[in-house]
Amino acid sequence: MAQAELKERFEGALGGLAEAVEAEGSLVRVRVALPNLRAALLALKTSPDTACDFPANLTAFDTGQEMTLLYRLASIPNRWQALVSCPLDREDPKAPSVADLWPGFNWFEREVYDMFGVAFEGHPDLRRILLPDDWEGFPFRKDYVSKPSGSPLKGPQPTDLGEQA
Amino acid sequence: MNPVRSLLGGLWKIFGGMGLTLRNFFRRKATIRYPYERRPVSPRYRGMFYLKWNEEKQRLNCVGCTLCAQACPTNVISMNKVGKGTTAGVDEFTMDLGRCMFCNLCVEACPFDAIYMGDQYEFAVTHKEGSVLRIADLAQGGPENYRRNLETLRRLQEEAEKSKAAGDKPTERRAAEEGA
Amino acid sequence: MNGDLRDLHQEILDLGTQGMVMNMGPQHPSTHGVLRLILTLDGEEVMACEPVIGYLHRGLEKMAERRPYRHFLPFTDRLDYVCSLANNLACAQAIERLAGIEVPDRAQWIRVALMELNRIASHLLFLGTFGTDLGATTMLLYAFREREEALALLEAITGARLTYNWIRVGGLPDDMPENWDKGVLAFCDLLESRVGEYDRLLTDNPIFRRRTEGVGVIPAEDAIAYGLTGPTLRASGVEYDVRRWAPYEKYAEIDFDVVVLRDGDTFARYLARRLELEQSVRILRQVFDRMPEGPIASKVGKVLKAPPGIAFSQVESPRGELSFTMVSDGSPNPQRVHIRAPSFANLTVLADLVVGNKVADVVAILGSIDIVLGEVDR
Amino acid sequence: MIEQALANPWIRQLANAALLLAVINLGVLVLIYMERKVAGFIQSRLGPVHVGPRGWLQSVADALKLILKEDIIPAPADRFLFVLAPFFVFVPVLAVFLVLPFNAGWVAHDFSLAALYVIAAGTVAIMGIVMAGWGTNNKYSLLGGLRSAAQLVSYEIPVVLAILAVVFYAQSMSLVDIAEAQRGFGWFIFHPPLLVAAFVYMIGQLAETNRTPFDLPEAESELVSGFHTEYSGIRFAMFFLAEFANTFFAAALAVVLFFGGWDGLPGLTGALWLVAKSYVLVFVLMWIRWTLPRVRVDQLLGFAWKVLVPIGLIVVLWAAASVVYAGGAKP
Repeated sequence: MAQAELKERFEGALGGLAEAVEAEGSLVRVRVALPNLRAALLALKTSPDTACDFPANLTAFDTGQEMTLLYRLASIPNRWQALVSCPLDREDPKAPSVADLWPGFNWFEREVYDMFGVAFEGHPDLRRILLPDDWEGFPFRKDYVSKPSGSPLKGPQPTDLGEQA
Repeated sequence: MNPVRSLLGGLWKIFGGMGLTLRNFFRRKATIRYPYERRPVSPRYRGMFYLKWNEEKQRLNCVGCTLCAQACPTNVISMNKVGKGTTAGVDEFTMDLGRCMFCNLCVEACPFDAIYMGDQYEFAVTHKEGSVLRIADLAQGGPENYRRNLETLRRLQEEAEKSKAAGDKPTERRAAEEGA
Repeated sequence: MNGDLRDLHQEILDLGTQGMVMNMGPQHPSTHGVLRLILTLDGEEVMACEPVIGYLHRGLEKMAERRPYRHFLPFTDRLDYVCSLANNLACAQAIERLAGIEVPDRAQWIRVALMELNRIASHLLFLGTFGTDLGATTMLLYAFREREEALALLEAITGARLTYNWIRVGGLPDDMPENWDKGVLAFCDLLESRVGEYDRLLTDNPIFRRRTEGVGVIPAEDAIAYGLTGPTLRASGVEYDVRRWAPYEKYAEIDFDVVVLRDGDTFARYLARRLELEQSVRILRQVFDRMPEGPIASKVGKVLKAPPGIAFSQVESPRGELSFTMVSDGSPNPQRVHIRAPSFANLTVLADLVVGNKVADVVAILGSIDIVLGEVDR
Repeated sequence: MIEQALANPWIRQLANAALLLAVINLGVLVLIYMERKVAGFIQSRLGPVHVGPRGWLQSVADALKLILKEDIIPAPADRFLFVLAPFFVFVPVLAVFLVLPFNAGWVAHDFSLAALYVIAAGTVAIMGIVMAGWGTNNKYSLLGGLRSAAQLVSYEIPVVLAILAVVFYAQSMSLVDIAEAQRGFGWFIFHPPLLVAAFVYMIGQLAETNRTPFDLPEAESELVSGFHTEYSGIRFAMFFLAEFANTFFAAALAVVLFFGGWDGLPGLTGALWLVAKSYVLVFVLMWIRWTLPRVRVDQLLGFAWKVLVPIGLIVVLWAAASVVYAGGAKP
């Protein structure tokens, strides 16, 4: 399918919900503002033009200035996928949960909460998933200061392990 | 389906499986009786490290360039460089195998053919300190070659000192002293 | 999926009836590592299940942020340690896409061979452990007998038996050893002669069939909504194989069938993996027919830097779609690496799937999802 | 002197019991070695090879190890039940051996209701298993104990029916009489109704001795070790001993009931024939164990009630009919 046509389909399905739509091969990069996030994802899932009903991935990244959510949705029969990015308010990261649309995103949202502290509103069970329940801070935020806990075992200890770069 | 037939069919399938296990009962066994028999390892096997000994030059190939240490993702390698230029070598080379992933990156990084991974794979130790290997453990051919390497390096250095004294280049001498 | 049953059990629990809470794991023979399932039981029947993960969390993604791109590759071995080459490949591919590095043809073909050989090793492990989960201990030994041969071949080319780390950014560190292709083809013949034994011992066994057929059924639409991938998804009738869907390396040029089954039950998930063995053999045979001569790695600068951007790779690991998402800010270290582990996504379905089944079925269903905790916890 | 002492029935019975205990324990050691070798050979392994030539001292080493190990009683366990349970499992197994005839006249105690006694005494072991499951205060054990109770109660019935068919043919409940009735290769297995009965009996005994495909009480992939999860040392050894002794008894009883007891070719003592035939049957049990997967608990009970019990009933009717109308048995 031609990229221009793919782009058109996505723009048509999203209406005015997206800030930017770019097609690149079979991948469509979509940027959405936070207020429209849930509506845009729902449109991508339900619109017959896009039919992106497969929850492929959800993650986030923090640059130090900006925190962004990254959703990847695929349409299996049509062989295209959408990479939806959505900038968050870094001071008070919040996003609407889509765990009810895709149960598969339930754990992914918990993971993003665990690592970045993004509060997914409407998530049925937002708890830490990988880290211990009493962990302090959200390690993947760039302002997180990791404290080397040191090994209780005796032996040579690399206190600066991982700080080489 | 007819219950009697399904029961008999099931029994027949079970007998098929039992025939298979009976055949394996008499087949040659796959066991290798490990401490007595060993499966040969491949020539590329990534086992215990060694520093290559150069019989001709009577020294270890390592010149202490730290490329392997830089290539190491987990900071396993540390070394002490002596000498400079053609006389460069190492008098200490430490590997903390407690952190080593045996990923082969140091071997690939080495431009001097100095560090290799051998076919030795039994290196369990009873103390954590035992997993830290010094140059005497790592030198190919054992501690003997480590001593000979030191002698060669000292000799090379003395020769360099002499030639330097003859040519008298103060900057180089300072560097050599620092290196020592 | 078990919706009515779940509601029923919830009603029972709401009445104030106490189920027996049983901790399955983190130390338990069949949780495949350190998974913990908090089961609420009514006799033998599961009323509720809550998986607890994270016991093996090592912060690999965080480690990646602190290291140059290439230094992260050996760490990826520790994700899905049953198929570490797929992790290597997914990581290298993400970096290649991020930095725009091309891979020579020969390296791509060898990568395909490595993938399939490792897939066979992984599926054989699955067949064995799944048999053990259901009490057929002998299957484990038979599968391992053949897996040993696959591992020997992998050792011959990579020098390691578990954590291979044999895929580099831009290619491979070394070419195939001499006669390796012959060894692989001989192994293909051996495996083909042995899969019939697995069928006789397990696939055709009526007890095995009754333990697995109709147990833990995932309908296709649920499988999609839960984001399942790999054989777990394909057993539910959805044709989604990254090798075909978004071909990488040389998979576009290879002729193979994507194994799709309709039932979506535990047996279908078992059978999908069992049938994929034969497809992998088919792919391996083609690889060596078409292996071109040429370099095995392209030149990559000593300090690898990528232009700012986001790139992700998609690899069909034996467990499903493995995807590394990398965000670069132009520095030598990645700014963020996220690993979409197929086991993690596949495990989300477990809690809802086991409700209403017996304790023994929990083991069967969990086994059929084929998780590796190293990958779930990362 | 010894003869005098043995004239006293109490002392004689005690001596018999001691002899049996020794024979059983030795036999179990052999069985454990055999199990491990058979498992190994079937699984393309060698099995034990280190202790003694070809590893045949391995089970002795294991027994010593278990005896020397610390006997751990978990803190929350019900001490009384926990400590008592292994005896409740072990003693009935010993008790049933009392009526097993090894040869003509080689029986510790023969009486006319031996077949009934075997069934009754064997069932007591369930008590021990349930005690272990409950007393350990461990949820895996509890589930294992419950499964075990359900399983043993269900499979007792087809076994009883199969034995009943044999009793029709032999017209006696004494095991000695049953074996005598098969003298000169008139083995009951050659009678069609009893062939089916033998099948039912073997499947039932497979379940009663907790061996795969019916090893649900200790299903290691689900319940870790079932009712003996928390047992260690000598107490674990007793469970183990009981299990293997039970297996051997199941096979020996099958030989007495269906395979002519000590009947065999002349030249060897009858007892040797009996033991040899028993070992062949034990091998078959092991062979089945290492081939088949485990059934699920509802399937297990369903199989007992929906398949084995009906077949057992048919067999009983069939056997009765052939005894009455065709004179299929000795008068």
